[in-house]
Amino acid sequence: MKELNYSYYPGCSLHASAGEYDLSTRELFKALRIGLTEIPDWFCCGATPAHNVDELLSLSLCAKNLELADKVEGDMAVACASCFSRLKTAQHVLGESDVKRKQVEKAIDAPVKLDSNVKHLLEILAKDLGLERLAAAVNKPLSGLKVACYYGCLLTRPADVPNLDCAEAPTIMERVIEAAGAETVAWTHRLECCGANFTLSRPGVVLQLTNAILESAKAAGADCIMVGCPLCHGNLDIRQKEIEGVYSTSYGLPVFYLTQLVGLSVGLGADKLGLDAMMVNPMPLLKEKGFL
Amino acid sequence: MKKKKMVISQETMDVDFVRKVEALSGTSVRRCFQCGKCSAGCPMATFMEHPPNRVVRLLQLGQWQRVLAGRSIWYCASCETCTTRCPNKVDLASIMDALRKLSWDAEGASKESYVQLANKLFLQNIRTYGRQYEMRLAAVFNVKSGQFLKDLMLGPKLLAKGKLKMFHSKNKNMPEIEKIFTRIEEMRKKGEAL
Amino acid sequence: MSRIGVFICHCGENISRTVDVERVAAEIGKLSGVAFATDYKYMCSDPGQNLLKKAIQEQKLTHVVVAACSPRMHEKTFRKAVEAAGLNPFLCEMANIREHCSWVHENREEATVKAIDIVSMMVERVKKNRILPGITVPVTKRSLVIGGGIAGIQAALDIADCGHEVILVEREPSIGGHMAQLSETFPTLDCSQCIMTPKMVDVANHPKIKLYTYSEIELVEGYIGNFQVTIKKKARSVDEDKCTGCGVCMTKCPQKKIPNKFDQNIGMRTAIYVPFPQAVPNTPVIDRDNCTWFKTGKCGVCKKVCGPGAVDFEQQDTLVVEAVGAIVVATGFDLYSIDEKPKGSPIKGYGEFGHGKIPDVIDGMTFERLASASGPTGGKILRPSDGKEPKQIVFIQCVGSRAREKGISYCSKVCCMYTAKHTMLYHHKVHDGQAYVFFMDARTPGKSYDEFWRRSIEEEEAVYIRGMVSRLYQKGDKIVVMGSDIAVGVQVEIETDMVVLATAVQPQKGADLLAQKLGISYDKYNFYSEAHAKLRPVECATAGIYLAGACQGPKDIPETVSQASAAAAKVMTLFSKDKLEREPIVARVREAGCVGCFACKKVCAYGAVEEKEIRDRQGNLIKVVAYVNPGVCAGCGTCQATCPSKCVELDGYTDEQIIAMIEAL
Amino acid sequence: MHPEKTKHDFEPKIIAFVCTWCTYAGADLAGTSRMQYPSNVRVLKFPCTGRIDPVFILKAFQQGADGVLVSGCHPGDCHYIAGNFHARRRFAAFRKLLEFIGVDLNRLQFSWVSAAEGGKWVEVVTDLTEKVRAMGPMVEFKELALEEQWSGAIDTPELKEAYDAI
Repeated sequence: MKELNYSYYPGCSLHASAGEYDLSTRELFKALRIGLTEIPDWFCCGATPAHNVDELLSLSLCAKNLELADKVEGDMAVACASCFSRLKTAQHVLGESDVKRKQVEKAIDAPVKLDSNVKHLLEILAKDLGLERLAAAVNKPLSGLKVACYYGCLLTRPADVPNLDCAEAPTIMERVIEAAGAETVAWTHRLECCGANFTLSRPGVVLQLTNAILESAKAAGADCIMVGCPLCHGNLDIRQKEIEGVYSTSYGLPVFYLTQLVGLSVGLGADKLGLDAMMVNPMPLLKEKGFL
Repeated sequence: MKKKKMVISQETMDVDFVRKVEALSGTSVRRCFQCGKCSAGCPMATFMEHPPNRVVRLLQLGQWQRVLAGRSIWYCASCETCTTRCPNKVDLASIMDALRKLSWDAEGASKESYVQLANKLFLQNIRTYGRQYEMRLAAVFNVKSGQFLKDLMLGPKLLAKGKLKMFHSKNKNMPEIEKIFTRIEEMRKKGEAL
Repeated sequence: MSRIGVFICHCGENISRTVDVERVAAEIGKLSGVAFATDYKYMCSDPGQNLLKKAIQEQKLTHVVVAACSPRMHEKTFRKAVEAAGLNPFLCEMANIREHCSWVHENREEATVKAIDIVSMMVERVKKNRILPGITVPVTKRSLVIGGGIAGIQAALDIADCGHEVILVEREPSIGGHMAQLSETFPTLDCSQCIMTPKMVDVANHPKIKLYTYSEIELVEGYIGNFQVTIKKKARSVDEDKCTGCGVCMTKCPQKKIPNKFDQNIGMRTAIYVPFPQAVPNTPVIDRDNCTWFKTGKCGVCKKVCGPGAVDFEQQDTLVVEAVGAIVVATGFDLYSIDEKPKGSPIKGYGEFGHGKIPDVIDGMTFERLASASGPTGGKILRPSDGKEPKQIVFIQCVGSRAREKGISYCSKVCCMYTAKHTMLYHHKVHDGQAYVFFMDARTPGKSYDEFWRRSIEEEEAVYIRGMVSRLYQKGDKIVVMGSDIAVGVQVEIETDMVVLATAVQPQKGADLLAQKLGISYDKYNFYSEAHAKLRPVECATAGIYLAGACQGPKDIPETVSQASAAAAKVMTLFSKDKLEREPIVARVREAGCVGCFACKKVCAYGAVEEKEIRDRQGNLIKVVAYVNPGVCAGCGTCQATCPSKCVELDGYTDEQIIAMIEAL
Repeated sequence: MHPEKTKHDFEPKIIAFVCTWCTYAGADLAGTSRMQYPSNVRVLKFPCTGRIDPVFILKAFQQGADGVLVSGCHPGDCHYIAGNFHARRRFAAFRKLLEFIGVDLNRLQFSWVSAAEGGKWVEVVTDLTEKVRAMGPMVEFKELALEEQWSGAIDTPELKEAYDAI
């Protein structure tokens, strides 16, 4: 079996508000014997704000990061859906437009490298490692846990860019977490937008959108939500109390990163998954289901 | 907003501006045949005075002033739902990006201070530190936007959970990042890029 | 030595006003080979033509050049006159000194010089002209019609009614096609089966029509007037001659739960079946994939109960060869499937509409079966999921059509009208129900069509919403429709019981494979291409093959029937003569030089180039050379310009002739 | 409109290769509409541009043509389905060859003129005539032809002797 080694691009959030995503990713990959080398001195991809107002800057930042990643062996593993989307979009746009590629090459003063493989963690687990090997590594199956997989916007959209899975009816998250022994629920809002970066500038909008998502997950009978994006996590987890207050309701839905749940199934302890960093306390649920 | 009569002539249709939008976004506004699917699925459409399809319609007529005077572009969440579902490959999300970019220099564009401020601070952070520091971003945003108490209750909780880093780490690529910013500024000055 | 006669026409004053015709005649008379040169006021008049004929005989002319108007005008006239005087018509050429000279130049000197040049060119050319014998091709006066839908049925009946034999081949066990599936038809709301089934019976009873159902085209050889078609008759497992159509086998078959394709898989059928009660022929077929006997070797109930002993488990596929002179292709259409993206389909799929996973989201054809009195619900509109009557129903137009990014950019043409019809049928059957239609544009060009659409809104109270739907999702037993109304500029949300998608009309699956067998061309969507979009809309570029119905592009019933009759008329034109005559401007291969590279075959748009084996007297193969079938060649000459060894020649436009013209300058 | 007839020192010889269905008919239309154009052009009719062998163009230049025009149906309108596409591909390659042997490509023009475009025919012919007139006579091939003649002439005693000895 070929050894799996990746260059790791955590993205800014994983070094800050999404520390538990970073921690659980490193621990899970260690447990699965997948090599992960953090790209030295990577910097911000520009995320949504950059392409929102300055596409050239956004493309240049991504192109520079792709160049940095090129120096580390292995495909590029990306945890954050936003970084993933930006890097993939940059590859796509620069591959299609000669004009923009030339502009970016001038901005970064280096040739643009487009051949490196940018992969989201989900892709690595589901395709490179494979669901069979993942299932074989599971020693504490998450039996009886009903998970609502939340894709959000950027993992699959637009149709021909990330190519992670079908843009409208993706199943990759479900397949991964079912391999870990959990059940998944069919729910209506798994692809709806949470408001993402409006969390800073327009929290009112975010509350409205996020409430609809939580409501839908709850109505589908989910015990918890699983995400692959720190922005989604921020809006669903950190703001959950606030939403409950504004809409006078109660959800109590823990929001896990995919690496936390998968990590749990391969036997990693709470300390290695950063479960204590979650705003909605998952402990009661996990104890009730007998996972801890 | 009072609705002014739209006088259409070759003079009032600003094709040059629309061409710029098309060049920046890499998509054609003429392809749109106004099916309205973008507006149907837009999570933010209820907040916009011009729903997405009408933004494209106004561009088709060269009436960009009407688009930029409104807030629609500042309410787009870049979720790409419109682009994904468009039957005609009109990349509306990129058109929105282009419009926000062009609104910087355009006369009469609405100044959607909060979103613009957040974006600006975000980019400044990259230029100064190479990476984002959410604590700093939020704090500066609150100070600059005058909402000192916004999300005040979240701060200590996040700190307790280790979610807000107080200090930034050194990034060896800082000079390189600065160069990227300055080179792009120079290119724009010379008119080599939009 | 040739004796060329040159006749220069004044065309009244049209030519002589600017061209000094006497001088031209004098100059041309000096050219070698020219035996006679004269000018005359009106060459095309009777006296003019008589002058020409007389000169040919008296002067013993071998070739003729008429310098007058454009050959597009009078070439036929003069060639006829030349033929009447006993010369081969292709030894006469025209020099155009009117349209290309006297009418476009004012300077008399310049025009005269140019006229001399033009006539000299034609003199040099005509010296190299050869006698070209006329080409005749025998015609077999039988026709093949492929496809037994309304298009094929109409074409077959029209041809057969004119007294010519027709072979009608249908892939399914019964003829009838999609029209037999429809409930009522726009814009008159007459019942489809009521107007369709009598025609089906006519086909079955027509003495001139030979019907092959459950059969497919295996191979097509030959050319216009002379095709050999190999047809595969698939094993029916029931002897058609013995079967009386009593239907006992079907009532006794224990396999009763097989989804019936004819009912869009909503209704069920048995393993031995006819697709629908009015099927023609009324002979059942055993579906071997689902039959217990064929799966396990046990059962055999049908065989036991069949009185006439028609059930035959041992039956094999058989091949039949038929000789025909013309082929009408009428293979019709298929609807884009709303299920998971089918392999090879140009449409990327509609995940936002659930990929066909929400049971009460159906397509238009399924709605037809629900609304049909002979359908699985007996004509009641009921939800497939729980059999309840939907009180709210949403129709969505342009699913797959007019969506170049999601697959196909063309308009499917019939959806606007059939959806208007659906809203009416729905309102007639569910009086307290409400229909909503999401649409972009209503396309209703047709007799009484727009009135019909307006009626659905004004009288049947369907609510039309201009705007598309972004997403559908199941919420309890309702379906939530997220749409927009672009006229108002707001998002629209409807909780409905049922959704009907007007899915795109596409060519039949395998349309490309059939086209390859027939040697006809097709577009990127696999619709068959007509020879000329405006002037030859029912003919293929391949001579002797005609198109009818939706295999050429989306069409409604009136248009399909018109085109079918038009195709039949074209077949009748072909059959009106015993032999097919055509202009002998065709390519010819010099076999001695041909190296068999077949570059000519690759560029020939008509498939006229064949491979021919050259053998010595002992029968040993010496080489394979190209052979141009004069019956098929259209005379464009592309092969000649392409041939690297210069071994193809287009009669009438040989290199010799053209070089002679250039050298005359 | 009757343009002033001006005398030119040099009248170029233009040969046009056209297809019978579109451009020939277009030229006919120019005639029936009594449009005026320079009389320098000589038209050769082909069934289809697909029939036009590049050798004809070379031959035309060799025979003293100063400019050559090739014109057929618009792309997609070919009477013979795709003959004009074959022609286009062939001439795209041929142009490179002409360029290589040193022919000024401005002397060779390709265009699409439909049966309805009498005006366009006039325009194309007039433009080409003016352009070639400005370029002057095409000497290259004519010189070549002269050279051939010269080398073929038996004009020295040595040659004559050798010739007689055969």
